[in-house]
Amino acid sequence: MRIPPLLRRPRWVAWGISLFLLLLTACASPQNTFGGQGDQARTILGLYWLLIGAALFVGVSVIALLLYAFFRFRERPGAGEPKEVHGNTALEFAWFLIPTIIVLIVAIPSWRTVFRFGQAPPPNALQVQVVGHQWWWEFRYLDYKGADGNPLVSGNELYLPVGRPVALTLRSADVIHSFWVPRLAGKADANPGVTTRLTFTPLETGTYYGQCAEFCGLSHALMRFRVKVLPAEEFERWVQSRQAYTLPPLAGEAEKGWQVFQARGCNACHTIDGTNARGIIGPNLTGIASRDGVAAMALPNTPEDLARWLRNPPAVKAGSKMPNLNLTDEEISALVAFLATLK
Amino acid sequence: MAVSAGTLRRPAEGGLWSTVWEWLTTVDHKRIGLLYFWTVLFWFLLAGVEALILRLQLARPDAGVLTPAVYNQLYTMHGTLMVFLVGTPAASVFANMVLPLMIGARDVAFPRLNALSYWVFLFGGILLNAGWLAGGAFDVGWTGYANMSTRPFTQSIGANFWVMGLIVLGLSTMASAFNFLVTIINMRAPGMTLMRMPLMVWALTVVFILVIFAFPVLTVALIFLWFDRFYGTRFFDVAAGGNVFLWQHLFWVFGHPEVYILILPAFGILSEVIPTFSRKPIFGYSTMVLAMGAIAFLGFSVWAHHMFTTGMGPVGNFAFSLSTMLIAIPTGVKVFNWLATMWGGRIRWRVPMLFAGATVLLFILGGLSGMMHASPPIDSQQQDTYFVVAHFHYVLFGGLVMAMFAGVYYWLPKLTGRLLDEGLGKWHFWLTFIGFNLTFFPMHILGALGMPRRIYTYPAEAGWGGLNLLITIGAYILALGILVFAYNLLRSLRKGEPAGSDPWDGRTLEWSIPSPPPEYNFEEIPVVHGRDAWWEQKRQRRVAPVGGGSNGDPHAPGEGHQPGPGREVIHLPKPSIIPLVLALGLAVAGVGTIYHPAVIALGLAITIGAIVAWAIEPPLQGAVHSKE
Amino acid sequence: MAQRNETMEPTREVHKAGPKTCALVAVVLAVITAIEVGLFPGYPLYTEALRPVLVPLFLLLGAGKFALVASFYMHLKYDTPMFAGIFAFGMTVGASIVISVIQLFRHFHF
Amino acid sequence: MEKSLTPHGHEAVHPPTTTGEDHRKVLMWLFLASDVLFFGSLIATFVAYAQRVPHTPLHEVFNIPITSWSAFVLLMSSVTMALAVWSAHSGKMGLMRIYLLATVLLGVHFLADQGYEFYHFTLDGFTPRVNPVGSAFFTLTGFHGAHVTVGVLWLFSLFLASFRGGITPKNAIWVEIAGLYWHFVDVVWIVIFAVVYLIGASFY
Repeated sequence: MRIPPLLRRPRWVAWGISLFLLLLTACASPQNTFGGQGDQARTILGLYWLLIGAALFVGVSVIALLLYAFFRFRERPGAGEPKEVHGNTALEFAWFLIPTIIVLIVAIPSWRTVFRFGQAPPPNALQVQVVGHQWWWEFRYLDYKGADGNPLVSGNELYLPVGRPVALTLRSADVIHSFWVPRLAGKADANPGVTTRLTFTPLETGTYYGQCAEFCGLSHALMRFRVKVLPAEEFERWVQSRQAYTLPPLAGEAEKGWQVFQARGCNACHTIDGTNARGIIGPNLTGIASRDGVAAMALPNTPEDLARWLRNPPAVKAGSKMPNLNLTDEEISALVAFLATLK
Repeated sequence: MAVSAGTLRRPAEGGLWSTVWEWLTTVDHKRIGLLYFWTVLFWFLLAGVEALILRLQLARPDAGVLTPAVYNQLYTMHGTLMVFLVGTPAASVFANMVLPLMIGARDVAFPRLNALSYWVFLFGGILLNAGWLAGGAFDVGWTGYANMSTRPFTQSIGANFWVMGLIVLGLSTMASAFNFLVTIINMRAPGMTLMRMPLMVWALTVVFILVIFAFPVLTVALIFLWFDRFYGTRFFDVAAGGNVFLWQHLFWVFGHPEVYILILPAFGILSEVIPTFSRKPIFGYSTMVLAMGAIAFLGFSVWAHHMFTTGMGPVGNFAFSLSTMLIAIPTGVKVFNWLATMWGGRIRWRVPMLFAGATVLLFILGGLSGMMHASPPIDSQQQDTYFVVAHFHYVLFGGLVMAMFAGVYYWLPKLTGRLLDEGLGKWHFWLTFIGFNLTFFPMHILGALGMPRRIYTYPAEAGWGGLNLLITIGAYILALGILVFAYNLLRSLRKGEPAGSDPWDGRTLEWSIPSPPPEYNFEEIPVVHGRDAWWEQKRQRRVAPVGGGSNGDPHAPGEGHQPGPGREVIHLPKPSIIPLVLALGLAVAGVGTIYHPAVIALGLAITIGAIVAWAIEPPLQGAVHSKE
Repeated sequence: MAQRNETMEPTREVHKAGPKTCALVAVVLAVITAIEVGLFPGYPLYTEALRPVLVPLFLLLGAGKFALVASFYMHLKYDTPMFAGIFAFGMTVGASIVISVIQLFRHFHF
Repeated sequence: MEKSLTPHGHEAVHPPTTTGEDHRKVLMWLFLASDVLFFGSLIATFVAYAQRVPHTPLHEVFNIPITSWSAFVLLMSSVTMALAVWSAHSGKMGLMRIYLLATVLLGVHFLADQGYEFYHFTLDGFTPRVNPVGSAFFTLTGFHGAHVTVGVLWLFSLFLASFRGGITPKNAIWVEIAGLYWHFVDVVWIVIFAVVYLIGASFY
């Protein structure tokens, strides 16, 4: 086979390969839409390839025609006057027919999917209420009551059993947010005053990245969350541990931290299950030590970053409702030690 | 008062002040067109600079170039400026520059109203941007979604300026649309039936029809927001039963026709430039007109495709997906017709044609990605991501702005009498084309990798860093191209090659008169016998353009320029300062709503005074060149 | 929009809608208004049986008045069809949007 | 064929045009078509909220007899307006002045009714701030009232101008386009009366 002239130049080949590699590394992005680890995301992906295929076909052929015409009919010296063609009914009808066919090819599977996604959730679905706040997420597991009789609540991390459908009902406490875990499902807006639904089944265990997708104010970029899909029995264990949650035995720094937590009024905004901390303005802190990040994943969950957050929350996350309490260094390190015990 | 048969660039008789006064009081559509052009160019550059600053912040993960507050203001104002101060007035820019010339009219139907449109546009633009100076611009995105744009969530004064600025700008846009629609309906040269109008005129007709039906809806949405912010009404107060979808519906009922308001002038420009430089008539004129009509009509039925993820349910999503996909059909028809126009032609690779060809190419790509989000399931993965950002930049920059460049290289010489430089134009073209694709193509991939739009920062672990760096580099290459364009423009004013009346061997009536045209445009109103009226005249009757051939000197108007004895009497509209005063009154009243009722009263007093003066002032001045 | 090749002098419009027509239309308008008010719940023409059709009835009567004023007083009946076309286009777009928005809110957004 | 594009003097105010219609009349019709969308959006908002939001019961707030009277008054002002246009075209300047003045007075009567109505609604606790339905009602009817006010001022200025020779049978077009505007404001009220008052108070 004849090698095209372009590929005979090693420099171009090198460029091409590095560009391809760049794309590949980019696909390692944990939040990409090509994962298909949820049934909804997988269905969308199938549709996606169809549309990308159709778009590539149309795009490549029409652009090839365009470039051909542009070069082939370029003015050359001595060229005669072109023929005055005003139109051609058959061709113009073809222009109309071609897009119609292509539209039908992509439209029909799209619409079938629309109605499939619109079906009522199956009766065995896990019911979870999602509440968006500026700028963090609250997840309420309506099927599981905690010790106090209220549903279990987690902040910024959603725990799900693998293989079981989950029916999310989404709301917002303030402005419009959008719940999006690209590898599991398409996004759904969380609106104030109105409930929306999203139903999907996680198909593989793992940790999935999610992020608010609807601009919601100053720190919209830092409204991230994780979905942890666990094996069924592990999920059950998590539920049981949360239902029977009490503070672990505290000593030393951690004990001091619990005192600071109460003395500085942290409990006015935050809940820790099984204690007198019942605040509901901020995220529930039960199990914070095992989370991937703090402040809606604005920072990684390390002692240093947690300390940085406690020292001045609005400096980390502009507009944060958590005020700067002017904690002393001792108070901060005590709190960090205390929070590290909340596994 | 007798006015000399001057041109746009005639030397000022009374020095600088008199020149300034002439421009402030002008009611000549060509001058107003130039005012629009320079103003739009200024806003375009400002919005571009805003984008370049944004790109610095996004070049690296976890960058600290901008605070989130400043970032949000910058991206909001970038979008608002590009849509309302660059894209929307594009129709007014080109309509003022060439529409009356193309239909063989001496001016627009209401010259003073035309001047008013411009001055209101200018003051509205200033009002819109005044937030920067008054303590912070608007920061909710150009869509201004309620309830976030209401006072409990956005206290900034920039929001007030944004609301008032857009209301005022809407008045300007609508006034311009009414004026040009009357002009098109009522001032065509004898013989120019609707189906003989140049396609540019058709495109603008459709744009103005869309404007007069879409902008009132936006105005109502803005009034609700204004009342909520200032007077305590409850339209968007969720606690009182208000609903956040009300804003979204009203905004997009306006917003989607607005998309066609933005893109149709580009279609018009392409439909003039491509035939001229292919030396062939447009292929399928009637289907082109039909397609534009279909796009306009369907354009009003697709708005909720911006709301697929809001939870409308399958029926709503299906209905709006259906109407959206239908739009692909007339759009496809247009693209194929442009291709067929080029086919078998003799394509001159001059700068306007390069831009026109690139526009078709980029618009195809933008249209195809648009087709993807017409599918609601796919949209649920693409909505509010960089994929959408890529899509609308392909249609609005790749489509509209590139076409505007084509239009400027093509028509600006008609008004200034001087061509833009071809060599610089090619630099401009290639830098822009390469920079554009480097900037916006990777955004498709970023969106597919899950990067939401409107975020001021992202973590390194997200894996978006490399592509973002590439985009930022592309953005600066693009900016370089725009700089070359700006230089080319300024250079052409002084040193540009004289254009002559028909530099491109054009097809439509504007090329039959000198460049720049006399104030009254046409010595004698032409009689039209078919499409491409000027081309036909040149072919059949071997007529030379008035004022010399294609290389004629614009400063030495030929014999045909002077009225001979017994020529008709032309009455010109009288220059007037009242439109400027009236616009000022409106702007003052707008500022008053933000600061103090007394200022509203002052503004209204100026406005009413101006209206009374307007009614009393005689609209016409004496004969121009009746031969004594 | 009318397609004429030559520019034209406007037509004189003296004969349009004279006092007699005006008065006749006024009487009809007054009667329809009286019926409308009479149909209001608790007023003489109203019965419970009418309740299901009350909305279309009010809309129909209103539309009748609308059409009378538009065609006679606004001269749409006499003037060039272009004006009727412009107005009808606005009414069509407007009515479709109003109905769609109302229906969307009725079924989806609460 | 008339050669000049624009009239020679202020006498000939009918320039020859492509369609034979006066520019100003075309403009007015385009404006009215556009205004349909303005009022359409306001009405859609009112109905969208009235049908679903729990709000002040409209049948307890509205005073149908008074509103019916004012709707009738506005309707009759359309009759006098149509007669004013006819008189202007027929050259009956005296009659035209009488009809214009009658229209103005009926318009003012309507506005006074609306003021009275607004005042009583507020006393009953139905205000623009009470809930979205109140906001939508007052915004809709308020903007209609603003249109009527503009119309009243316009017609009154025509009435004054007619004494100074500003209105002649030749430029009766001024009365005609003011009339178009006035009738439009009237038909909008026909819709508001049916949709907001009659249907609104029957069902909400």
